[in-house]
Amino acid sequence: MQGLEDLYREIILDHYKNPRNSGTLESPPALKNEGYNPLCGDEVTIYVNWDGDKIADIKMAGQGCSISRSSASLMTISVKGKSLEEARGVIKTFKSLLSLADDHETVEIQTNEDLRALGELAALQGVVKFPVRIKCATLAWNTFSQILDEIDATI
Amino acid sequence: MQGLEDLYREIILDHYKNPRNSGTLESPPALKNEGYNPLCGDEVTIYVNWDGDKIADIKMAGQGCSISRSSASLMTISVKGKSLEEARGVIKTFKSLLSLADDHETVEIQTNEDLRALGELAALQGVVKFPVRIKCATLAWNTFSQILDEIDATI
Amino acid sequence: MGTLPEMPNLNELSFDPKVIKKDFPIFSQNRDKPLVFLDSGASSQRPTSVLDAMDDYYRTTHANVHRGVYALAEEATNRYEAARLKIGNFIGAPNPSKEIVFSKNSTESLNLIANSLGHGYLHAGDKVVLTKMEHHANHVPWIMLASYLGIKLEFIDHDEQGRLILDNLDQTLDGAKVVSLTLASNVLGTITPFSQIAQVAHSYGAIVVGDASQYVPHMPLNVKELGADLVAFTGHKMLGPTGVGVLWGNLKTLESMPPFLGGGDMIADVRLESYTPNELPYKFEAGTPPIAEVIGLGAAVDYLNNLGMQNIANHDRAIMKIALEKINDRFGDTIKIYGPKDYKERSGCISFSFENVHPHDISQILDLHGVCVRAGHHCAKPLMRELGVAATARASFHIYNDEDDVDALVEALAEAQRYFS
Amino acid sequence: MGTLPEMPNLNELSFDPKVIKKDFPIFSQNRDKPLVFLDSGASSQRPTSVLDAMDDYYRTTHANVHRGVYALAEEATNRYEAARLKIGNFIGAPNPSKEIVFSKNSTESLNLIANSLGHGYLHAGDKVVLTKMEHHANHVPWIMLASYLGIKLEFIDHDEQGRLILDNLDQTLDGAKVVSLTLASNVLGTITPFSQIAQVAHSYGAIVVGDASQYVPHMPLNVKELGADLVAFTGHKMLGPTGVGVLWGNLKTLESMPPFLGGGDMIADVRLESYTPNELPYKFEAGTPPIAEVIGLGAAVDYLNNLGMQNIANHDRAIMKIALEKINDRFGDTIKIYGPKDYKERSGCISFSFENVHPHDISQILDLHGVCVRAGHHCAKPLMRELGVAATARASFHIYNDEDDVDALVEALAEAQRYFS
Ligand SMILES: Cc1ncc(COP(=O)(O)O)c(C=O)c1O
Ligand SMILES: Cc1ncc(COP(=O)(O)O)c(C=O)c1O
Repeated sequence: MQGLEDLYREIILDHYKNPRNSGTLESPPALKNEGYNPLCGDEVTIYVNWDGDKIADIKMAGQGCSISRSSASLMTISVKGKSLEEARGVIKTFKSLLSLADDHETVEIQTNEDLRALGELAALQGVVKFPVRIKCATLAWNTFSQILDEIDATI
Repeated sequence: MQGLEDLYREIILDHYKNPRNSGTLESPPALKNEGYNPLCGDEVTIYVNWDGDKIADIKMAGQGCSISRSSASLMTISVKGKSLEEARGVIKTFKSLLSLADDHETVEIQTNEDLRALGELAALQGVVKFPVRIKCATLAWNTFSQILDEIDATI
Repeated sequence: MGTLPEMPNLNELSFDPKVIKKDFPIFSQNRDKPLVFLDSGASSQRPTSVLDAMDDYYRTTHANVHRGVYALAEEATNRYEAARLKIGNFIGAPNPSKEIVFSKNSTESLNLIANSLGHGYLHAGDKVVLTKMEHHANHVPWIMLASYLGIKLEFIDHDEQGRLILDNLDQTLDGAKVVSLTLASNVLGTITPFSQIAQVAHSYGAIVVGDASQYVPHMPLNVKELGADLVAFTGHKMLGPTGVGVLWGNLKTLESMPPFLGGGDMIADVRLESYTPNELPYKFEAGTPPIAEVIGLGAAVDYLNNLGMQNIANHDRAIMKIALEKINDRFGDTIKIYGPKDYKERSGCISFSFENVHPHDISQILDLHGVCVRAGHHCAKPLMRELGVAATARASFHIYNDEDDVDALVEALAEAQRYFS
Repeated sequence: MGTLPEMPNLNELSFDPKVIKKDFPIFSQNRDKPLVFLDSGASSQRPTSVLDAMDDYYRTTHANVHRGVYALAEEATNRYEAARLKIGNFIGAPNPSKEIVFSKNSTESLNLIANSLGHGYLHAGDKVVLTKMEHHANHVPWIMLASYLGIKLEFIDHDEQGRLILDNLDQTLDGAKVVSLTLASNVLGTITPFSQIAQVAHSYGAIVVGDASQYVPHMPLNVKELGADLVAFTGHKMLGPTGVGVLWGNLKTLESMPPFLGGGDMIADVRLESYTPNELPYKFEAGTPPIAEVIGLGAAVDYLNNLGMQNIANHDRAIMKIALEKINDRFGDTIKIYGPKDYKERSGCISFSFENVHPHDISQILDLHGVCVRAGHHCAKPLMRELGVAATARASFHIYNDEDDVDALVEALAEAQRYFS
């Protein structure tokens, strides 16, 4: 089916069917935040164990479509073990990938080289062509981002 | 000006410039009722002295256009001295003239003979062609009609 | 609310959806794939006659209504008020010139009701009864009122097929001051036993409100027989334009209700610190109304009348039967269909889900086949929660849909299932 | 709100009203007499481009917005949201995607404000300040709130020329929690010193509301410079369709306000007995919005931008000057003109009366000459009472009006005067 491969890359289907870091963490101590997509009813809950320096563990739970779940799964992989600053960098990169970053925050992604550096995350780039699904792709990220703000406030 | 004579018969202009029974009656004892035309702001107040048998006196006051004032003036003439039943008859005839009566109440007005019998009231028939002005023509009549209801309730 | 005959198939209908499609310009657009529009439950398409009525109004007679003495304004007012009578007659209103109030959509009509009843009629502790399958439009206004006034909400339950459970109706309705429910569910397709509930509600002195948004587009409605005191519906689901909704009420109820929005046209008089409301229906129509939209809705009603609402209801039944059969035949246990199993108990739409494909993904893949269905919570989140899902896919139908559309849906669904298996 | 140059005559304008007329189909209709439309203050006419934008939308891309995954729904949503940005940019909104809320008209926008501020922000005894020249739309909602909540209304006075008196502004605004006033009077034509009042109001911590219904159609508006927290205006007076209004608010104020109408789209979540509001602007847009109408309003804004709002303001001044001069020249003391004597202090309309001819009769006779003017209280009864009249006649102008229209008005007025003398 023409057009479909742009959206549903193999990586996405794989992470949809076998989401990584799926589950919950005991909260507290884990930080926890829920996100809704009011347009479709999708829900995601993100759990983070912050050890004072880095994201020691992260889990995701909830209901969602292939884009929303695979994006959440890919996110957990890309931020696990990262420092606050590094995690924010990943978010920025992800938003740039979907052309969502504010101008001054955009990370240039121009070459295939750049995309390779992103690793599996790059699979989500096809979502750009399907604007309605962008909200699906960003749900987990926005929910996670609020947890980072919370950590920030306690440091 | 074509069309204008239908609306502004000489009788109407005469009653507009020199309204009959213009003024107020002391109330009480006179019955008094105010009417508004919410669309244009016209106001009329009708005063009635009821002597137990008939309308002994009637006065009109307020602000209004040529149609509204002349209609009020013509009304006062046609109902002064009339009994309750007779006054209601005049209202019915007037409404039939403007094609406003409920079906079962319509008084047939078909011949010139009929129109002559109505006297000066017939001058208002031209208003039918100007539906927006019908509210002007009926304002005083509806206001008066409510006074009749009041009289009715006390008999 | 006459009885509706069983319809064996689409061939016996009094009109042909393929011919009907020609009246709707959106189906004549050049596209990669023909448009299979199965989202009329969200918003229907419009025939050319509706677009022409609005266009002609703007091109020849537009002026503000109810205020002008000049001929143009008078003609605009005449067209506006003629549409009111037409729409009133369409639902059998005894006094169409006074009982039909125009709003911007069903949502405003229902908010008008809740807000107005909240000023004088309802007080803290009063009971308002809804169902658990209401659209947010007939649910959130009452939640808001509960938080402002302290009224209590109670709910009529439904069974696993989405049929309202009437066993302890008396207990639920006893003491209710308002009972407000849908005539047809926009998710489950359930046609509710509205009149039966209304009768019991009235025996307890409640005001009965009907959300007819999904009913009026598909079935003949006669408010004299319905048993509701107030009814809301919306233009854009019944072949009319966006931006116009309707509130019908019986004279007694409407007269007892205070105004909702304040402004021009709804007043008889205004002083610096007080006002006197206008008479019905203007009391509830503040400001410049959706003039062109009301005229467009009048044309939509002409179009529906021309086909005949009973014939339209027959088509609704027929396509519901065919669609249920074909979907069940093809997908068997791998699909979950929500709502009544018997097509005779439903109208307008079919909600469903596959075990392994999320509704979003279904809708996306269907779109690539030119098939438009809705995926989401359908503005009925409490119902979704009860069904245990975040979203369903929903195919909904109108007079321009035929068996080919159903086949296209089934084929595309099979493709989606394959893709994600 | 830049300063506007004096305009000596219509010949120096950057556009020719006679050419403009060709864009507005209503002026090309066959009629006995050419249409001299001088009632744009009640509702303007629309250019073909606005009608085409709506028609094209219905014919090619209609589907409900914000809910569909399929391409048609996405395109509908894109057009709807693009119009939001366009309209936001038109008034200089810093965050157009969040600060522009669509309603059905100014009246709903103003009711939204009063109702929402009435839930939490305003309490019994609080002071709300208006002027005595407000349209009922910015007056009745506050009267209703006064009767429900016990807030107190106070009024800024005006002089005999209809200019607001600012002498004791501090006293009037001290302690005010809301100050709500028009930017331009729909009766007197007065341009109010809005920004000056807003500044004082803000120094007392009030929320400042602007009714820009009569201002936006004629003059460039920049909400960043205006000093209002909330602004309402309406589509049908600015070349747009009926059925759509706008509320602009700064983020802080909008975020602090609870929702008005409850229903679909305005929620983030709903449970049986509670709900969570959606983010801005959707929190205030319940139900299916006036989609085609918003898109039409977007096209109207394109048309206005194309001419340039500063050029339109110049035309407004020029025609106001010519009309005042010609009417005064011809009728001298026999006519009473309301509002400021200096054309530079006014916009859009001229209200007047003759001693011996009632406005209804003026309007009727003018109509027979093809000249459309309004006669009535113009939804400003408190002002009428103060002026000591039940009604005035009002000629109001827009970009398609030229000197010939003024001449036709003057001739027809002379005829009316003759007829009733
Ligand atoms: C100053 C003013 N405010 C508010 C309104 C109300 O506008 P609408 O009827 O479109 O709600 C009008 C127009 O009638 C007006 O002139
Ligand atoms: C049952 C029901 N009620 C109310 C509504 C609200 O209609 P609108 O969005 O036109 O206000 C809808 C449609 O969305 C509906 O299906």
